[in-house]
Amino acid sequence: METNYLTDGPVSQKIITLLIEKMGGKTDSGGHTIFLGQVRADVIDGLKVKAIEYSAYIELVNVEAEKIKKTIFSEFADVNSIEIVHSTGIVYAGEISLLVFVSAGHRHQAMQACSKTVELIKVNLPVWKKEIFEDDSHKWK
Amino acid sequence: METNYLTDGPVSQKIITLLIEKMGGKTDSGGHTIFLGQVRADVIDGLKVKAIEYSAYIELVNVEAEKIKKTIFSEFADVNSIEIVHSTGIVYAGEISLLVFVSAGHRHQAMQACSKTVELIKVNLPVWKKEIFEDDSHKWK
Amino acid sequence: MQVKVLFFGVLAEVSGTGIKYYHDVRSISDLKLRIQDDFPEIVHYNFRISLNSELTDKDIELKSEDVIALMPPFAGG
Amino acid sequence: MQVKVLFFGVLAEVSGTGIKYYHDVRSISDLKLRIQDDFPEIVHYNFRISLNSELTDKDIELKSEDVIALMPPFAGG
Repeated sequence: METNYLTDGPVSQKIITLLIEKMGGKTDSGGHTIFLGQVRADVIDGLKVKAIEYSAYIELVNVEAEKIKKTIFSEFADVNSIEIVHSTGIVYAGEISLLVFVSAGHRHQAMQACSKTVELIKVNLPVWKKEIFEDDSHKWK
Repeated sequence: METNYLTDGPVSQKIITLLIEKMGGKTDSGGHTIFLGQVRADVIDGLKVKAIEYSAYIELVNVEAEKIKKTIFSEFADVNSIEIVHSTGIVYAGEISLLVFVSAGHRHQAMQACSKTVELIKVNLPVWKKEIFEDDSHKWK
Repeated sequence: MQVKVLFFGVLAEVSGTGIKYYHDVRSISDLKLRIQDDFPEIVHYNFRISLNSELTDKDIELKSEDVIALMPPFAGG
Repeated sequence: MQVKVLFFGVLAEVSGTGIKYYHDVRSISDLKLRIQDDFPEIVHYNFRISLNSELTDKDIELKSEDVIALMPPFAGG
Protein backbone atom coordinates (compact mmCIF):
# COMPACT_ATOMS: atom_id res chain seq x y z
CA MET A 1 0.00 0.00 0.00
CA GLU A 2 1.18 3.51 -0.84
CA THR A 3 2.00 5.77 2.05
CA ASN A 4 3.84 9.02 2.61
CA TYR A 5 4.51 8.26 6.25
CA LEU A 6 6.17 4.84 6.45
CA THR A 7 9.48 3.62 5.13
CA ASP A 8 10.80 0.07 5.05
CA GLY A 9 13.87 -0.19 7.34
CA PRO A 10 15.72 2.80 8.78
CA VAL A 11 15.01 6.38 7.73
CA SER A 12 17.86 6.87 5.27
CA GLN A 13 20.31 9.72 4.95
CA LYS A 14 18.89 10.12 1.44
CA ILE A 15 15.36 10.83 2.71
CA ILE A 16 16.72 13.46 5.10
CA THR A 17 18.86 15.07 2.40
CA LEU A 18 15.98 15.21 -0.08
CA LEU A 19 13.71 16.84 2.51
CA ILE A 20 16.27 19.51 3.38
CA GLU A 21 16.76 20.28 -0.33
CA LYS A 22 13.01 20.43 -0.88
CA MET A 23 12.48 22.78 2.09
CA GLY A 24 15.34 25.06 1.00
CA GLY A 25 13.28 26.16 -1.96
CA LYS A 26 10.75 27.82 0.32
CA THR A 27 12.10 31.29 0.94
CA ASP A 28 9.28 32.16 3.35
CA SER A 29 10.70 29.69 5.90
CA GLY A 30 13.18 31.04 8.43
CA GLY A 31 13.64 27.88 10.44
CA HIS A 32 13.45 24.12 10.16
CA THR A 33 13.37 21.85 13.16
CA ILE A 34 14.16 18.21 12.52
CA PHE A 35 13.71 15.50 15.10
CA LEU A 36 15.37 12.16 14.46
CA GLY A 37 14.48 9.26 16.71
CA GLN A 38 17.27 6.71 16.93
CA VAL A 39 17.33 3.14 18.20
CA ARG A 40 19.35 2.97 21.41
CA ALA A 41 21.45 -0.04 22.42
CA ASP A 42 19.70 -0.16 25.81
CA VAL A 43 20.59 -2.93 28.21
CA ILE A 44 17.47 -4.58 29.69
CA ASP A 45 17.85 -7.31 32.31
CA GLY A 46 21.43 -7.78 31.23
CA LEU A 47 20.65 -8.10 27.52
CA LYS A 48 21.64 -5.45 24.99
CA VAL A 49 19.17 -4.29 22.33
CA LYS A 50 20.48 -5.14 18.86
CA ALA A 51 17.54 -3.79 16.85
CA ILE A 52 13.88 -2.87 17.02
CA GLU A 53 11.33 -4.39 14.70
CA TYR A 54 8.49 -1.98 14.02
CA SER A 55 5.06 -2.95 12.77
CA ALA A 56 2.25 -0.59 11.84
CA TYR A 57 -1.39 -0.53 10.92
CA ILE A 58 -0.74 1.20 7.63
CA GLU A 59 -4.23 2.48 6.80
CA LEU A 60 -4.67 3.93 10.27
CA VAL A 61 -1.16 5.44 10.26
CA ASN A 62 -2.18 7.45 7.22
CA VAL A 63 -5.42 8.58 8.83
CA GLU A 64 -3.75 9.52 12.12
CA ALA A 65 -0.73 11.22 10.52
CA GLU A 66 -3.08 13.41 8.48
CA LYS A 67 -4.96 14.29 11.68
CA ILE A 68 -1.71 15.19 13.44
CA LYS A 69 -0.67 17.49 10.59
CA LYS A 70 -4.09 19.14 10.61
CA THR A 71 -3.86 19.71 14.37
CA ILE A 72 -0.39 21.27 14.09
CA PHE A 73 -1.30 23.51 11.16
CA SER A 74 -4.34 24.79 13.03
CA GLU A 75 -2.39 25.46 16.25
CA PHE A 76 0.73 26.98 14.68
CA ALA A 77 -0.14 29.56 12.04
CA ASP A 78 3.52 30.20 11.17
CA VAL A 79 4.19 26.57 10.15
CA ASN A 80 4.65 26.05 6.39
CA SER A 81 5.20 22.33 6.19
CA ILE A 82 5.33 19.14 8.24
CA GLU A 83 6.90 15.88 7.15
CA ILE A 84 6.62 12.65 9.11
CA VAL A 85 8.49 9.44 8.25
CA HIS A 86 8.38 6.36 10.51
CA SER A 87 10.17 3.07 9.98
CA THR A 88 8.58 -0.34 9.65
CA GLY A 89 10.56 -3.56 9.90
CA ILE A 90 14.03 -3.93 11.37
CA VAL A 91 16.04 -0.88 12.49
CA TYR A 92 19.42 -1.57 14.12
CA ALA A 93 20.82 0.32 17.12
CA GLY A 94 22.32 3.60 15.93
CA GLU A 95 19.91 3.85 12.99
CA ILE A 96 17.06 6.35 12.62
CA SER A 97 13.46 5.13 13.04
CA LEU A 98 11.53 8.41 13.06
CA LEU A 99 11.89 11.71 11.27
CA VAL A 100 9.77 14.79 11.91
CA PHE A 101 10.62 17.84 9.80
CA VAL A 102 8.81 21.10 10.49
CA SER A 103 9.41 24.36 8.61
CA ALA A 104 8.07 27.68 9.82
CA GLY A 105 8.52 31.35 9.22
CA HIS A 106 10.26 31.78 12.56
CA ARG A 107 12.18 29.57 14.95
CA HIS A 108 9.83 29.42 17.95
CA GLN A 109 6.94 27.89 16.08
CA ALA A 110 9.30 25.55 14.21
CA MET A 111 10.62 24.23 17.55
CA GLN A 112 7.30 24.04 19.35
CA ALA A 113 5.43 22.49 16.44
CA CYS A 114 8.14 19.87 15.92
CA SER A 115 8.07 18.96 19.60
CA LYS A 116 4.28 18.68 19.66
CA THR A 117 4.25 16.60 16.47
CA VAL A 118 6.62 14.09 18.07
CA GLU A 119 4.41 13.88 21.17
CA LEU A 120 1.27 13.32 19.07
CA ILE A 121 3.06 10.60 17.10
CA LYS A 122 3.95 8.80 20.34
CA VAL A 123 0.32 8.89 21.50
CA ASN A 124 -1.66 8.49 18.28
CA LEU A 125 0.33 6.65 15.62
CA PRO A 126 -0.56 2.93 15.49
CA VAL A 127 2.99 1.59 15.51
CA TRP A 128 4.38 -1.19 17.69
CA LYS A 129 7.88 -2.23 18.51
CA LYS A 130 9.62 -5.44 19.38
CA GLU A 131 13.04 -5.11 20.94
CA ILE A 132 15.43 -7.72 19.61
CA PHE A 133 18.36 -8.58 21.85
CA GLU A 134 21.87 -9.74 21.05
CA ASP A 135 20.92 -13.36 21.74
CA ASP A 136 17.93 -13.00 19.35
CA SER A 137 15.39 -13.16 22.15
CA HIS A 138 12.77 -10.41 22.00
CA LYS A 139 10.39 -8.30 24.03
CA TRP A 140 7.29 -6.39 22.94
CA LYS A 141 6.96 -2.81 24.08
CA MET B 1 41.90 31.31 12.14
CA GLU B 2 40.72 27.79 12.90
CA THR B 3 37.21 27.44 14.25
CA ASN B 4 34.72 24.66 14.75
CA TYR B 5 31.78 27.02 14.79
CA LEU B 6 31.94 29.13 11.65
CA THR B 7 31.68 28.19 8.01
CA ASP B 8 32.27 30.37 4.98
CA GLY B 9 29.01 30.81 3.07
CA PRO B 10 25.87 28.72 3.65
CA VAL B 11 25.82 25.67 5.94
CA SER B 12 26.09 22.96 3.30
CA GLN B 13 24.11 19.79 2.87
CA LYS B 14 27.45 18.02 3.24
CA ILE B 15 28.04 19.39 6.76
CA ILE B 16 24.56 18.27 7.82
CA THR B 17 25.02 14.82 6.29
CA LEU B 18 28.41 14.31 7.96
CA LEU B 19 27.00 15.30 11.35
CA ILE B 20 24.08 12.88 11.07
CA GLU B 21 26.46 10.08 10.11
CA LYS B 22 28.78 10.94 12.98
CA MET B 23 25.93 10.98 15.52
CA GLY B 24 24.55 7.67 14.25
CA GLY B 25 27.55 5.88 15.69
CA LYS B 26 26.49 6.78 19.22
CA THR B 27 24.09 4.05 20.26
CA ASP B 28 23.36 5.70 23.62
CA SER B 29 21.49 8.52 21.83
CA GLY B 30 17.75 8.07 21.35
CA GLY B 31 17.02 11.41 19.76
CA HIS B 32 18.64 14.14 17.72
CA THR B 33 17.11 17.57 17.33
CA ILE B 34 18.46 19.69 14.51
CA PHE B 35 17.60 23.33 14.05
CA LEU B 36 18.37 24.93 10.71
CA GLY B 37 18.08 28.69 10.40
CA GLN B 38 17.35 29.77 6.85
CA VAL B 39 17.54 33.16 5.17
CA ARG B 40 14.03 34.39 4.37
CA ALA B 41 13.19 36.50 1.31
CA ASP B 42 11.48 39.07 3.53
CA VAL B 43 10.08 42.21 1.95
CA ILE B 44 11.10 45.33 3.88
CA ASP B 45 9.82 48.74 2.78
CA GLY B 46 8.96 47.27 -0.59
CA LEU B 47 12.38 45.71 -1.16
CA LYS B 48 12.93 41.95 -1.17
CA VAL B 49 15.89 40.44 0.71
CA LYS B 50 18.24 38.69 -1.74
CA ALA B 51 20.86 37.58 0.75
CA ILE B 52 22.31 38.21 4.20
CA GLU B 53 25.97 38.96 4.71
CA TYR B 54 27.16 37.72 8.09
CA SER B 55 30.24 38.92 9.89
CA ALA B 56 31.61 37.60 13.16
CA TYR B 57 34.21 38.28 15.81
CA ILE B 58 35.85 34.92 15.34
CA GLU B 59 37.87 34.68 18.58
CA LEU B 60 34.88 35.68 20.68
CA VAL B 61 32.55 33.33 18.76
CA ASN B 62 34.78 30.47 19.85
CA VAL B 63 34.80 31.62 23.47
CA GLU B 64 31.02 32.18 23.58
CA ALA B 65 30.14 28.97 21.73
CA GLU B 66 32.20 26.98 24.24
CA LYS B 67 30.36 28.74 27.07
CA ILE B 68 26.99 27.92 25.51
CA LYS B 69 27.90 24.25 25.20
CA LYS B 70 29.09 24.19 28.80
CA THR B 71 25.81 25.77 29.97
CA ILE B 72 23.71 23.25 28.05
CA PHE B 73 25.70 20.23 29.19
CA SER B 74 25.39 21.35 32.81
CA GLU B 75 21.61 21.96 32.55
CA PHE B 76 20.72 18.88 30.53
CA ALA B 77 22.36 15.76 31.93
CA ASP B 78 20.94 13.54 29.18
CA VAL B 79 22.63 15.49 26.34
CA ASN B 80 25.49 13.62 24.66
CA SER B 81 26.65 16.13 22.08
CA ILE B 82 26.06 19.64 20.77
CA GLU B 83 27.22 20.94 17.42
CA ILE B 84 26.94 24.58 16.37
CA VAL B 85 27.74 25.89 12.88
CA HIS B 86 27.10 29.50 11.86
CA SER B 87 27.72 31.10 8.49
CA THR B 88 29.97 34.02 7.74
CA GLY B 89 29.84 35.91 4.45
CA ILE B 90 27.02 35.81 1.93
CA VAL B 91 24.06 33.46 2.38
CA TYR B 92 21.27 33.74 -0.20
CA ALA B 93 17.54 33.50 0.56
CA GLY B 94 16.57 29.85 0.89
CA GLU B 95 20.04 28.84 2.11
CA ILE B 96 20.94 27.72 5.65
CA SER B 97 22.90 30.11 7.89
CA LEU B 98 22.76 28.29 11.24
CA LEU B 99 22.84 24.68 12.32
CA VAL B 100 22.36 23.43 15.87
CA PHE B 101 22.54 19.67 16.34
CA VAL B 102 21.83 18.21 19.76
CA SER B 103 21.86 14.50 20.60
CA ALA B 104 20.48 13.12 23.83
CA GLY B 105 19.44 9.85 25.38
CA HIS B 106 15.78 10.80 25.17
CA ARG B 107 13.68 13.15 23.09
CA HIS B 108 12.60 15.74 25.66
CA GLN B 109 16.10 16.86 26.55
CA ALA B 110 17.14 16.76 22.88
CA MET B 111 14.28 19.17 22.02
CA GLN B 112 14.66 21.46 25.02
CA ALA B 113 18.45 21.65 24.82
CA CYS B 114 18.35 22.41 21.09
CA SER B 115 15.80 25.16 21.64
CA LYS B 116 17.80 26.70 24.48
CA THR B 117 21.05 26.51 22.47
CA VAL B 118 19.43 28.49 19.64
CA GLU B 119 18.22 31.14 22.11
CA LEU B 120 21.68 31.45 23.67
CA ILE B 121 23.23 31.81 20.21
CA LYS B 122 20.85 34.66 19.40
CA VAL B 123 21.79 36.49 22.60
CA ASN B 124 25.48 35.67 23.04
CA LEU B 125 27.16 34.90 19.74
CA PRO B 126 29.01 37.94 18.33
CA VAL B 127 27.61 37.76 14.82
CA TRP B 128 26.14 40.59 12.76
CA LYS B 129 24.03 40.63 9.67
CA LYS B 130 23.54 42.96 6.75
CA GLU B 131 20.43 42.38 4.68
CA ILE B 132 21.15 42.80 0.97
CA PHE B 133 18.16 43.68 -1.18
CA GLU B 134 17.36 42.90 -4.79
CA ASP B 135 18.56 46.35 -5.89
CA ASP B 136 21.87 45.77 -4.00
CA SER B 137 21.07 48.35 -1.34
CA HIS B 138 21.57 47.06 2.21
CA LYS B 139 20.49 47.42 5.80
CA TRP B 140 22.29 46.44 9.01
CA LYS B 141 20.34 44.46 11.58
CA MET C 1 -21.39 -12.56 6.74
CA GLN C 2 -17.67 -12.44 7.37
CA VAL C 3 -15.46 -9.90 9.13
CA LYS C 4 -11.68 -9.57 9.08
CA VAL C 5 -9.79 -9.23 12.36
CA LEU C 6 -6.27 -7.79 12.49
CA PHE C 7 -4.02 -8.48 15.49
CA PHE C 8 -1.20 -5.98 16.07
CA GLY C 9 1.91 -5.80 18.22
CA VAL C 10 2.17 -8.50 20.85
CA LEU C 11 -1.33 -9.70 19.94
CA ALA C 12 -0.07 -10.78 16.52
CA GLU C 13 2.16 -13.16 18.44
CA VAL C 14 -0.59 -14.20 20.91
CA SER C 15 -2.96 -14.99 18.06
CA GLY C 16 -0.25 -16.86 16.18
CA THR C 17 -1.25 -15.03 13.04
CA GLY C 18 -1.82 -11.37 12.25
CA ILE C 19 -5.18 -11.94 10.52
CA LYS C 20 -8.23 -14.08 11.20
CA TYR C 21 -11.69 -14.18 9.66
CA TYR C 22 -14.84 -14.63 11.73
CA HIS C 23 -18.28 -15.56 10.42
CA ASP C 24 -21.70 -14.56 11.69
CA VAL C 25 -20.62 -12.17 14.43
CA ARG C 26 -23.30 -9.75 15.54
CA SER C 27 -21.33 -7.01 17.28
CA ILE C 28 -17.94 -5.97 18.62
CA SER C 29 -18.72 -7.43 22.06
CA ASP C 30 -19.79 -10.69 20.42
CA LEU C 31 -16.55 -10.74 18.40
CA LYS C 32 -14.47 -10.13 21.53
CA LEU C 33 -15.99 -13.21 23.19
CA ARG C 34 -15.29 -15.32 20.11
CA ILE C 35 -11.67 -14.15 20.01
CA GLN C 36 -11.35 -14.90 23.73
CA ASP C 37 -12.58 -18.44 23.11
CA ASP C 38 -9.87 -18.92 20.49
CA PHE C 39 -7.07 -17.20 22.44
CA PRO C 40 -7.86 -17.29 26.18
CA GLU C 41 -4.57 -15.56 27.15
CA ILE C 42 -5.74 -12.42 25.34
CA VAL C 43 -7.52 -11.33 28.56
CA HIS C 44 -4.09 -10.52 29.99
CA TYR C 45 -3.49 -7.74 27.44
CA ASN C 46 -4.81 -4.22 27.11
CA PHE C 47 -5.91 -3.24 23.67
CA ARG C 48 -8.07 -0.77 21.79
CA ILE C 49 -10.36 -1.53 18.88
CA SER C 50 -10.67 0.11 15.50
CA LEU C 51 -13.50 -0.54 13.08
CA ASN C 52 -12.66 0.20 9.46
CA SER C 53 -9.64 2.34 10.40
CA GLU C 54 -11.58 4.36 12.97
CA LEU C 55 -10.89 3.98 16.69
CA THR C 56 -13.96 3.16 18.72
CA ASP C 57 -14.86 2.12 22.24
CA LYS C 58 -18.52 1.49 21.43
CA ASP C 59 -20.23 -1.84 20.96
CA ILE C 60 -21.18 -1.48 17.30
CA GLU C 61 -23.13 -3.97 15.18
CA LEU C 62 -20.96 -5.56 12.53
CA LYS C 63 -21.68 -6.12 8.86
CA SER C 64 -19.97 -8.17 6.20
CA GLU C 65 -16.53 -6.94 5.05
CA ASP C 66 -15.95 -4.95 8.26
CA VAL C 67 -12.31 -4.81 9.35
CA ILE C 68 -11.67 -4.85 13.09
CA ALA C 69 -8.21 -4.27 14.53
CA LEU C 70 -7.01 -5.22 18.01
CA MET C 71 -4.33 -2.76 19.00
CA PRO C 72 -2.14 -2.84 22.14
CA PRO C 73 -0.82 0.53 23.38
CA PHE C 74 1.09 2.32 20.60
CA ALA C 75 4.86 2.37 20.83
CA GLY C 76 6.15 4.37 17.89
CA GLY C 77 9.20 6.57 17.67
CA MET D 1 51.99 51.87 23.61
CA GLN D 2 49.52 50.87 20.92
CA VAL D 3 46.12 49.16 21.09
CA LYS D 4 44.09 47.59 18.31
CA VAL D 5 40.42 48.51 17.92
CA LEU D 6 38.00 46.30 15.99
CA PHE D 7 34.73 47.73 14.67
CA PHE D 8 31.96 45.22 14.01
CA GLY D 9 28.61 45.21 12.25
CA VAL D 10 27.32 48.63 11.27
CA LEU D 11 30.28 50.22 13.11
CA ALA D 12 32.66 48.70 10.57
CA GLU D 13 30.82 50.80 8.02
CA VAL D 14 30.67 53.89 10.26
CA SER D 15 34.42 53.70 10.89
CA GLY D 16 35.09 53.14 7.21
CA THR D 17 37.48 50.36 8.17
CA GLY D 18 37.13 47.36 10.43
CA ILE D 19 40.42 47.96 12.28
CA LYS D 20 42.19 51.00 13.66
CA TYR D 21 45.24 51.40 15.89
CA TYR D 22 45.40 53.99 18.68
CA HIS D 23 48.52 55.14 20.48
CA ASP D 24 48.97 56.26 24.06
CA VAL D 25 45.45 55.62 25.32
CA ARG D 26 45.10 55.32 29.09
CA SER D 27 41.79 53.54 29.54
CA ILE D 28 38.63 52.35 27.84
CA SER D 29 36.85 55.65 28.59
CA ASP D 30 39.81 57.55 27.14
CA LEU D 31 39.72 55.35 24.03
CA LYS D 32 35.99 55.94 23.60
CA LEU D 33 36.55 59.71 23.52
CA ARG D 34 39.31 59.33 20.95
CA ILE D 35 37.11 57.17 18.75
CA GLN D 36 34.28 59.69 19.10
CA ASP D 37 36.62 62.44 17.92
CA ASP D 38 37.44 60.42 14.81
CA PHE D 39 33.88 59.25 14.11
CA PRO D 40 31.39 61.65 15.70
CA GLU D 41 28.33 59.79 14.34
CA ILE D 42 29.26 56.79 16.51
CA VAL D 43 27.28 58.37 19.38
CA HIS D 44 24.10 57.37 17.55
CA TYR D 45 24.83 53.66 17.92
CA ASN D 46 24.55 51.24 20.82
CA PHE D 47 27.49 48.97 21.30
CA ARG D 48 29.23 46.80 23.85
CA ILE D 49 32.96 46.54 24.44
CA SER D 50 35.20 43.54 24.67
CA LEU D 51 38.78 43.64 25.87
CA ASN D 52 40.95 40.78 24.62
CA SER D 53 37.91 38.65 23.70
CA GLU D 54 36.20 39.22 27.05
CA LEU D 55 33.06 41.33 27.33
CA THR D 56 33.34 44.15 29.84
CA ASP D 57 31.40 47.20 30.92
CA LYS D 58 34.15 48.49 33.22
CA ASP D 59 36.57 51.33 32.57
CA ILE D 60 39.80 49.35 32.51
CA GLU D 61 43.33 50.70 32.07
CA LEU D 62 44.82 49.69 28.75
CA LYS D 63 48.25 48.29 28.02
CA SER D 64 50.13 47.76 24.81
CA GLU D 65 48.84 45.02 22.47
CA ASP D 66 45.35 45.13 23.99
CA VAL D 67 42.55 44.35 21.53
CA ILE D 68 39.34 46.27 22.04
CA ALA D 69 36.20 45.43 20.03
CA LEU D 70 33.17 47.69 19.53
CA MET D 71 30.16 45.48 19.05
CA PRO D 72 26.61 46.55 18.17
CA PRO D 73 23.78 44.24 19.33
CA PHE D 74 24.36 40.68 18.09
CA ALA D 75 22.19 39.47 15.23
CA GLY D 76 23.16 35.89 14.53
CA GLY D 77 20.98 33.07 13.31
